[in-house]
Amino acid sequence: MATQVLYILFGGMALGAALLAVTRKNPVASAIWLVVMFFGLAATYVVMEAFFVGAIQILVYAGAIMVLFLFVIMLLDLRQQMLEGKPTTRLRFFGVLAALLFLVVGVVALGDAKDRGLLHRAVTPLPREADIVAANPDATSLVDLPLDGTAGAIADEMFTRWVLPFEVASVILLGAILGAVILTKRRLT
Amino acid sequence: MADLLLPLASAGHAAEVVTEGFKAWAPWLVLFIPLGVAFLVAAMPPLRKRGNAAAALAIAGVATGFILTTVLYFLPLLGGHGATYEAVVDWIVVGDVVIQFGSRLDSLALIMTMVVTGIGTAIFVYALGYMHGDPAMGRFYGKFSLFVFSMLGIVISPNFFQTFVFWELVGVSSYLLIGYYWKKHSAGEAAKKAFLTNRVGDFGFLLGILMVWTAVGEATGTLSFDFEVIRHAVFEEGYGASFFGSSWLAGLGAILVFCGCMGKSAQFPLHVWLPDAMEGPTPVSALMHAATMVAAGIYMMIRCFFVLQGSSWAPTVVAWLGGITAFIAATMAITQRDIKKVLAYSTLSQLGYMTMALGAGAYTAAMFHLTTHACFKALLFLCAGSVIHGCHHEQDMTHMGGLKSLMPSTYRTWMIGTVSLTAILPIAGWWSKDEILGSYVGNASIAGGPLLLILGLAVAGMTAFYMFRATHMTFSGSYRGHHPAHESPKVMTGPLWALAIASLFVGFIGIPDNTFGTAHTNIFEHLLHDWHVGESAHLHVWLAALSTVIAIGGALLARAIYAKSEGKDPLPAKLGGIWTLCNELWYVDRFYLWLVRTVQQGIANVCWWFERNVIIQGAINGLSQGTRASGEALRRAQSGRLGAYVTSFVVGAVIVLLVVLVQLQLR
Amino acid sequence: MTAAASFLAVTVPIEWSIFLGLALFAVGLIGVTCRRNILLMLLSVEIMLNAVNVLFVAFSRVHHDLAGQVFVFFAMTIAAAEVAVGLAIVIAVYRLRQSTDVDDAQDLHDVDHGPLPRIVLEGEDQHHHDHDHHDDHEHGHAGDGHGDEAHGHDAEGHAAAVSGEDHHG
Amino acid sequence: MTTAWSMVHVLAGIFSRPEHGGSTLGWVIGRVLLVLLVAHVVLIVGALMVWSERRVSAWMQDRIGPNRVGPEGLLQPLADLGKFMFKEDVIPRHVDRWIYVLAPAISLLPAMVTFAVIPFMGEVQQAGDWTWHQSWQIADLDIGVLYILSMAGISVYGITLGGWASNSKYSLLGGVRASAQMISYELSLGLAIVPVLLMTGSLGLGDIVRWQGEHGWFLFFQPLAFFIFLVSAYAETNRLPFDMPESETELVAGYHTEYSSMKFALFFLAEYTHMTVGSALVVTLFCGGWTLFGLEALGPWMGLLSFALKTFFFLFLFIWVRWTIPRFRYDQLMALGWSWFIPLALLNILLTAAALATGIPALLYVMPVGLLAAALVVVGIVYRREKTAVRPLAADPTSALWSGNRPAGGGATGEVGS
Repeated sequence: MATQVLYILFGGMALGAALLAVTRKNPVASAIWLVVMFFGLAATYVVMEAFFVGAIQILVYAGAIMVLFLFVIMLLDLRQQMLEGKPTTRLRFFGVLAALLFLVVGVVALGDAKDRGLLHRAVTPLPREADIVAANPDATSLVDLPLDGTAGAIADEMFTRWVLPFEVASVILLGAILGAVILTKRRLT
Repeated sequence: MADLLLPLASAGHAAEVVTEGFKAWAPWLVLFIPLGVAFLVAAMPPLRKRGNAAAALAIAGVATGFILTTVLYFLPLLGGHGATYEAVVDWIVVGDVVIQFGSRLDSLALIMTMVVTGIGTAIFVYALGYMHGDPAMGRFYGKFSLFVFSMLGIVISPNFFQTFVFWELVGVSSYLLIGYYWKKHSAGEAAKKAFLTNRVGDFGFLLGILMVWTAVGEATGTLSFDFEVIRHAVFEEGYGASFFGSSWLAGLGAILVFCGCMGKSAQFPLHVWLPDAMEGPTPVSALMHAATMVAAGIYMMIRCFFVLQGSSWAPTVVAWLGGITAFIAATMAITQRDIKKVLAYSTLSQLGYMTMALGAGAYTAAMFHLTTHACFKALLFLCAGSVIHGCHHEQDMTHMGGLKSLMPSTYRTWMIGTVSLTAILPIAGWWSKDEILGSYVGNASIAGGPLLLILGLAVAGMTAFYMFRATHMTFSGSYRGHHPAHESPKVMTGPLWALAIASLFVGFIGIPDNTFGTAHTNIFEHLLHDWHVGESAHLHVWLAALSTVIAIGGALLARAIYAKSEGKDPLPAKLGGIWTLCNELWYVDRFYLWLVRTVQQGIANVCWWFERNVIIQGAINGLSQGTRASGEALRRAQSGRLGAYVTSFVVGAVIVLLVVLVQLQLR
Repeated sequence: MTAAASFLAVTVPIEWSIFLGLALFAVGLIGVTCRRNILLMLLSVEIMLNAVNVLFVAFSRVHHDLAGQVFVFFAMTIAAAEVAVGLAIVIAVYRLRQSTDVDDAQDLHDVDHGPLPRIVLEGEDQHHHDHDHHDDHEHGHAGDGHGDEAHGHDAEGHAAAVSGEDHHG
Repeated sequence: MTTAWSMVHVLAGIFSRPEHGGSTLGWVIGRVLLVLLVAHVVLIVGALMVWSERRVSAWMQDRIGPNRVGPEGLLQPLADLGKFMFKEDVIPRHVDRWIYVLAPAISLLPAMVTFAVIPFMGEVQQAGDWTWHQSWQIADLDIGVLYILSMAGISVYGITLGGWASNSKYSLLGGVRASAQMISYELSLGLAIVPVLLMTGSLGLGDIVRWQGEHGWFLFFQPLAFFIFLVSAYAETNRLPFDMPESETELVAGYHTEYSSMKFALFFLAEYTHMTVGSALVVTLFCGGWTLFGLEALGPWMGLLSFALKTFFFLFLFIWVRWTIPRFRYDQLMALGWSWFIPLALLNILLTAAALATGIPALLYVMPVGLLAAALVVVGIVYRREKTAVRPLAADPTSALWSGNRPAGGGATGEVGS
């Protein structure tokens, strides 16, 4: 019960914040609302018992990416840019229409999938600590116990099954760093 | 067919197989010493410039090979039975297909190796005198060694794949050797001709190998190039029948494999390169056209005789091709004035004999003739070289004559070689050629067998005729040359005598068992213990007598015409059109020329027109114009507004989603 | 199971997560299509990425397969890289245009570049050669025009200059 | 102290986790009470810090400091509070109102919530046949360190937004500086912790403290990491010598120039709370948390005492450093972070990983000490050089970021502006 309430609360918060983020005129306000959205999503992750993801959601998105955004907004001093020119009404109309159509199509597909019985499962809770202790009578310490969704479990997965993507991601980051440095250099000689 | 196959199947596997220790690896030594010599000569300029040093190295290399092989061969024979030496490594591994590299020295390969290295040694020593003073002698010996290496690679090869690789290497090194006098235009042309003609044969060979390969895979379940596996497939797995269920395809595979032999061993209709290859130095001709390159084709066919045996009709084709080659080459030889050309066509003719033997299933006879022929043909070529050397690079026989007294050693060895080639009892050639002709007596497996026998006898007569014609034109009468002739140095006559002695006696190892009524006089069949297949050679007294009479008759006819002719040839006037036909080489070369100049050029012209007008004008320029036009039409869509791009993208994506959803609903 | 555990253990239906993802994605779409400020477009892209992450986590939990959560990690890595490069581009564009409005950067809209070169075969008439040469000449001018662009500030003016040249050609 | 402890102990006994025999409601109420308790303690400590900073600085400068309100001036924070409350709350017209009001609260919050995962004492826990050391903290998250880093990451928002919302150039520059500085030092902060995590094998702060109780403090294993973490923590809290965002001599008061009354007080309090959190973190991660060389076995109160004393020492260190070391120049600050701390931290990680992988324990003891010594020598040399060579700000590549569209390089390179 509490899980569902919390989920709706935080999910709704994320959704509302996202809507506000894309509709604010002030870029800083947009950024702040987006941070609120990140927190809401992090909370839904925690409700879904994906603790690690929740933590890095805050760490990476709120702590790094959005700070970078804010930094750039301030650097460019976009206060004057708040009065941005309106896009042609036709374009805006098509944009909103397309997005709404997408949502409708998605919801219809979701309903369709549900009718076909494809969604019989739900996000299930983790076993409690006591249950794990009961299920692993041979373990001598809590550290030895298999816990789903924790940093250790994800690390196991990431550094065994997904170690190549992990390394590739690091290379992508390196490329991004170089790209950013080169792009922001004042003059390329 | 089956009754023929049974004795074939029982051949082999009698010998002890040695796969470990120095003995097993010694063949590698034999193989790679010449390569090492070639590499050293290529890599070290001082060596290349000092011809004698390179020559010493090369001679030492090939002689080592000869000694090593001989020891390897006779050691186990002392113990009563032969041995097979096998040393292979996995070379290419692709999935289930394992291709090996290495050596499998059974008795056949051992004999062949001995022939190659033994005659090679003699020729290498001889070349020391012949090439004396040539500034590029180092290069010559380097290429020579490379050639020997390539040839040995074929001989010891345990599978088709390695054979093909070295097959091509032989092609390359023969190209290098034929074109040795590369500053001479005709030499370059001859090298090209040899190479291209061989490519035609090699292409068929490659197709044949692949056909056999797939068929063996079909029959045994394992894809393998290995000769033993193929032999097993043919004799025990019903390869001929299961060749995709078609005996026609089995024959085609055999003929395609034979195409390789056709190229290398210069069988009709790919024989045209061999006479031109005389452009190379005479030692090269001797090595290439007696013991090695042309023998490679025959050797390969003996090595994989089971491929031929897998088909019912292919042997007939092979036999007839051999017969035709033997006959037309003999007719061509009669009309030649160049002493080396005579020998070249003679080689063709003798190779035709060997091919006839292959067709008749007399593989031992083919191998025997190959061995004896290697001895006396090398001898004859070297004699011719000696003559050319003595007459200051004069090759035209009409400018020779009277050399009997001027070059006595050369004359005597030449006579031994001639008698041997002419096949007069009891010198080498007689035994082997008679064995081949004997294989046609009472042989019903070849369509038109009796006709081929008559053809063979006719060729025997012509052989005697053209050889004695050449002998009389060269050695009888008085000297007609422009420069004073002289006998060759000892370093050249030495090998001549060695080969002459070999030619005198090598025939006696193959006296058919029934000759003296006692068993086991046919040492050759014993030597070829694990490869001798089919029935033992049988001496037919009437045939022996007939062929000897024909040969002597041919010789006497030549003597009557040419002994006093002093270089003038009365035959063209007497024979007229037939002479022209033979002298023009049966118009085969002209036909090929026409094929290339007219037919191929015509096709090329059509292609050129097509490319120019359709592909470039139509397709390429059309594409560019079309792209351009569509770009012109579409560039209005490039508004440069990111929002518009994104929106159209999203709209498109939503449409795709809708389509998918509707499709899902409809299903 | 204790009271607290049962209090917390009620499950969340998967379709809620799917709906949340869909809705967030749609919101992001609206942002990307309707905003003209390049920074806000980037922000909206982040929303869309997060929408996908929600689905990843939800399905990961449903199937008890941590691959989904690992992929969220990767998605965040890529997002970080994307933002770093994207913001660098924003700064570069701002320096050039003094604006973050995407509609101020329209250099890629349609420009007439004149006729293209074509393959001319040996032995074709002189006229084509002439024409080809002419093409090269024109391209030389076009190249100069692009050189100007690096210094220029007004995209529209530049486009006009190029098309003016075409009229000469 | 003992009284306070017995109260906590009773509460803890009643409100233990349901799995350990407590009731669900009791557990929830207990958690809430614990949260309130910790929050208050932190705030009170923050307030006390205002007093102690003034006293200590006075002592260092041979003055007396506040000593009028209450015994030894201990009630001075209360008086200050009253003063702040009754001051006029000015909201300038040109500010971005919403964000302007929110910013002080945003800046205080991350520091407060960080305390949720800091273990402040330990005791023996039992469940069935199981016996283990339990760290007392509000939530023993298994991702504790990540949580801390997350909170450190978002603590920049308050200052940045405050600076931006004020709509004045000093504030804006302060805010921009703050964001750049904190992003930079967050990296070295995070990287410095990694060796600790490598050796512990856990992200949970409780585990880290227990590991140190069993094996020894990380201060001795990882002195270099400790040093980097400490200095980075100073930078993260914007304390001298890294108080760029509010450096009086350059930016008047930086991000809080436009603030007054309680809003300013909140910023003020946030800074001291950050200091408290930073000290507590240093203690937890590197100085054994509530352990004290086995003395914590005397009872949980001993752990609490040990934790408090260590934290107070580091708080004192904060003040000590502030009044001892002069402010860094901005380019020096950035160079220190990017060119020294991050590479050193990476090297430290590499060496630690190598030592762990090779299984040579001696490396773990010898290597970090040598690294620290080498690092200190290098930093000393660099600053000796930096002190003598005064570089013009324009030559600094990062200065372009602060100067809007001013061309970099000034023309020294012969480049003519287009």
